[in-house]
Amino acid sequence: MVETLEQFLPHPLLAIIMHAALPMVIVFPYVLFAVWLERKVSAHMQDRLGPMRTGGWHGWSQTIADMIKMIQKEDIVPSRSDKFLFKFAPFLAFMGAYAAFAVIPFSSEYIGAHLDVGAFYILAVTSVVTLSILMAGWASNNKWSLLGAMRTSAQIVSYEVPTVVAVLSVIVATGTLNLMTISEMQTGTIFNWLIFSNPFLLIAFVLYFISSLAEVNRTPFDLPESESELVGGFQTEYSGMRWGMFMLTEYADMLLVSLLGSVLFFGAWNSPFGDFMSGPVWGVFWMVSKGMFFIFVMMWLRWTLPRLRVDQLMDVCWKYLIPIAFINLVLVALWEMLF
Amino acid sequence: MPELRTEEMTINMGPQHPSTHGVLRVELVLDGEIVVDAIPHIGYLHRCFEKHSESMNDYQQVIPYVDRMDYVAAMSNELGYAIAVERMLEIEVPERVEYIRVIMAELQRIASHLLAIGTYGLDIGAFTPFLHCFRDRERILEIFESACGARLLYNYIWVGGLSHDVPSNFKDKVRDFINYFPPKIKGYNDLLTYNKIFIDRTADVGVLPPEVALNYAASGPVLRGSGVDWDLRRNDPYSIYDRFEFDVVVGKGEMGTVGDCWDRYIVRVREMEQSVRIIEQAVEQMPDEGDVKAAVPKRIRPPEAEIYARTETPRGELGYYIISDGSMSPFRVKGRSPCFVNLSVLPAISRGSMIADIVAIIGSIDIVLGEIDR
Amino acid sequence: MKRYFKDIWDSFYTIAIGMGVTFRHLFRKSVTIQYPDIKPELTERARNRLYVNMDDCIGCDQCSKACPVNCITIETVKAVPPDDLGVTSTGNPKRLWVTKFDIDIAKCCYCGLCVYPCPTECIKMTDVYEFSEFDRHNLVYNYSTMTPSEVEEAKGKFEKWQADKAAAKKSSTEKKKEGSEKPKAKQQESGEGKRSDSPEDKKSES
Amino acid sequence: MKNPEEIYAILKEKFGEEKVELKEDAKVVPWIVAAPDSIKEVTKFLRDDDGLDFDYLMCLSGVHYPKDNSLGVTYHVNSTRKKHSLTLKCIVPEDNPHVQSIESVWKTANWHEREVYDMVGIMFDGHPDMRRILCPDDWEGHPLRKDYKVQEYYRGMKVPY
Repeated sequence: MVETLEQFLPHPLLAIIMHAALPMVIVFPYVLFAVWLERKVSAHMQDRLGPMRTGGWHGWSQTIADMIKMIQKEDIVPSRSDKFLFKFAPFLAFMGAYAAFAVIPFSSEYIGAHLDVGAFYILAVTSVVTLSILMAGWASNNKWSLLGAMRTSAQIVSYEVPTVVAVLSVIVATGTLNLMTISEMQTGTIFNWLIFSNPFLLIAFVLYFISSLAEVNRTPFDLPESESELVGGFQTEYSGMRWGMFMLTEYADMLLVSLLGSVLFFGAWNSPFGDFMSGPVWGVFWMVSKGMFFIFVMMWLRWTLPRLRVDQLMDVCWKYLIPIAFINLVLVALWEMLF
Repeated sequence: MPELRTEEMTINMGPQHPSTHGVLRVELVLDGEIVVDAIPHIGYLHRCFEKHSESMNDYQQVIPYVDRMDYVAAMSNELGYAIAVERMLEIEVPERVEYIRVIMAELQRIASHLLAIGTYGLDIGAFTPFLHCFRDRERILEIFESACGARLLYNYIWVGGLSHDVPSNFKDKVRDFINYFPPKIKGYNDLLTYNKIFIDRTADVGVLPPEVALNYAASGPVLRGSGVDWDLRRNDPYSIYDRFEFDVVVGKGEMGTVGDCWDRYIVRVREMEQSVRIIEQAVEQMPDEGDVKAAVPKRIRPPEAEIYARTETPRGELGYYIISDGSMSPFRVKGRSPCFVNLSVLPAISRGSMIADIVAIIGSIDIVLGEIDR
Repeated sequence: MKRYFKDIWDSFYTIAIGMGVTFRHLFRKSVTIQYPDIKPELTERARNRLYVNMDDCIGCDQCSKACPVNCITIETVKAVPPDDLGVTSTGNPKRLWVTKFDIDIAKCCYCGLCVYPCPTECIKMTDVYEFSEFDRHNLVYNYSTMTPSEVEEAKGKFEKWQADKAAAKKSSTEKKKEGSEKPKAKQQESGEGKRSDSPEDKKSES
Repeated sequence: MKNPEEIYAILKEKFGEEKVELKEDAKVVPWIVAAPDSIKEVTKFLRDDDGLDFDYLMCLSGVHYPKDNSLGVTYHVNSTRKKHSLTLKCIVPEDNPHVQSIESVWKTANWHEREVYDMVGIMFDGHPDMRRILCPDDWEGHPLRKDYKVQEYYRGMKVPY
């Protein structure tokens, strides 16, 4: 892909930048759409209509207007905060989320970096988000923010274990860490997808989905923000565009885990109908629509469920998810050995 | 290695906080996330209700102020006040008025409980039940609006009667509502009440034992949630509540201990069903004809006397201690507000819980700051 | 151990039920309306902005007394014999110039208590609820139809009349050498001094 | 179920006439006036006596009687089991308003007494936390006294706006 770009562009560096910026083409419109969708989904689940005015049809441009508003807003930095960390944290958060897109195979032709340790890389680089949240919470010099930040680090560190083990189940089944290779292995019809290849991978997927919810701080695991307890958690002191960056990160993270889920379990960019509607461009379509489906499920869960308490969150992780994940890993391995 | 130094953190929850239901400030002393002590500070919404009442030049004028005490259950507040003054004046109100009052008070109870369980869901983190509750509460408000023209602060129940007669289609509207509403309760139960996460969050949290509840003079769903079978509508009947058949719902500790947050919550849900029962009977028995203003006195001048009259509002025992010096304006009006008393339990039941539990406990007490601070 | 699996089962089962509820609602018709485009129909008893029909106002001050928040301010001047203010649509004779009739609608608590005592039904609550203003002072509504010069004129006439009357009385007392009681209507002095505390006075004049 | 007269008879026997006094001529319900320095004993007896069993303090209010230059505390107590209720009063002079706290008898009195202190200015001896509850801590005066004049400025803010 980089090579193709280099042919058209005057300087190789430009080609690399172009190449790196490509996921942005998906991520930005996606975030605008997802925020709108979230509002619509929540509204209709609550017998409301949601935004209806901006832009005409069902308020489609509401989030664009919101973004413009956010950019214009005053950049408020608390006077007693750690200024540098406070200002830097939102960008670091987005960096962490965006960097992970590098190894997501959007289509058979496009992957940011053809890493052999792709899955490992994603798990590692998403931890940057934790760091930034901790930074934000600490730098705000606000006790609520600090509590939120502490909760986040505890939560994400804990939930990384079941996530990793669930991903490991897939890796045991496929024998590679390279996400492109994993995607290619699932070519064919819907039955070639990994989720159907091994019954225990279904459990692995459920585990992955639950713990990824916790990783991206979505309800029922949205304790870092937990609006009704910690006001806004680590975001309490943020406003305007800096807050917007956290919002962007949250939604980008959602997309990331959804895409990773579809790569690992649901055939990545492969069409469910074999050769029908398949190809590099359809690949992007399938990838994004699979991702959107999981995002819809996340929204659906969010507007259905209450929130867990901190100790229960840890209970769920250490008493339920991790033991089950490890047992499941053994079972996956056994299945792979036997069949 | 030297021992790690830890210290308690004091943190202000409120006065501006999403889960304190208004402007309550709770001073939390925290050890990590564990609450060592919770000290409520109130008074941010103090509007001198009692002083205002003394300066009114008519007993009737107090009613708009009474409305604003518990602004989500204004009808019940008015009813309590009207009953207190009527007892001082020793006037009997017409039969039809009594029925309308009961229907209104029970509709108000449903509306208020809907708000309580909706916002409780919100406190726990579930957003959707909140709006579903509002959807149904809206129907009640519509009935109120058609009767008196206001949706929240009614000024409807007057001393000796009502401000308006109910509209001609009132009975049909109420019947529509009581047919519409019970299936919706199942929706709330599916969505929230029996949700595992919700149960985990509320069961065994903020346990208020019955002796403590009585000693703190808690009332309403808070007292009944602790398993004390005490409802003024049955135990000290006012108006015409002795004519209706209904059960007093008490907490049984189905999901945990008796007196936990879930019990207080479920008492409210089940009380709505009982209120529907009362309304059903009242609508059937209500006479069609009758003047609702017959007993409204032209000038309210009670004899030199004092009275303490109490009624069961959605939040508990609302008492009015009124002293009259024989003049047109009250000498002293004290509102014994249920939330004020119920909230004083908070420090006793919140020690040792977590921050998230504080939110659950405050929500389960179902406070309205307008009534606490008056 | 049984409990462990029951917990897991309960979690999934109840979450699935909840999700079923929300999913069904996803396709329900919404209950909200698009407010400024579609306006809810208010009931006829709707209590919103106060309106005063000055043609019918006799300046009796009943509404102001009934108001629990004192948002109505009324000042009146007695009309003197040559001026006849006519009668209201309900047939009550008008005897007072209403020089000031201010309602501070920002203070108003929409309780409707002022509506009931009005003898001529000229103050009422309408169904207008959109009357926000940028400046709080714009929320003080002046209902009086009199211009300042007219107010001055009425006041001047009244003072003159009072002076005449006093002079006439003086002369009459000088004649009769005994004090006559002031008729009740005369208690209705001009402006600020007119607020008496017992409602009987008001009744007599209305 | 006992009426106030019967309760009074029991109290009189226990405490003597100088401590408790029945006001029979009161309209609606008669009340008992107790001495401010023995209210704790009286209420404790009311709560613990098997025949009386007053377990529920409904209301505790402070009243200012400007005519007699005195302040009063009114206790409305109720028994959830015996189903009777009683009105108790304590009258103290305006210049030395001290009443025993009954916080140790009924915990609910804690906030009520604070409110009475805040609003009427009666000191409750033995109360663990005698602070203002509704007004700010540094507020001047007790608003529910009939001769109360609102302060001009509160921390530089004009009060009667």
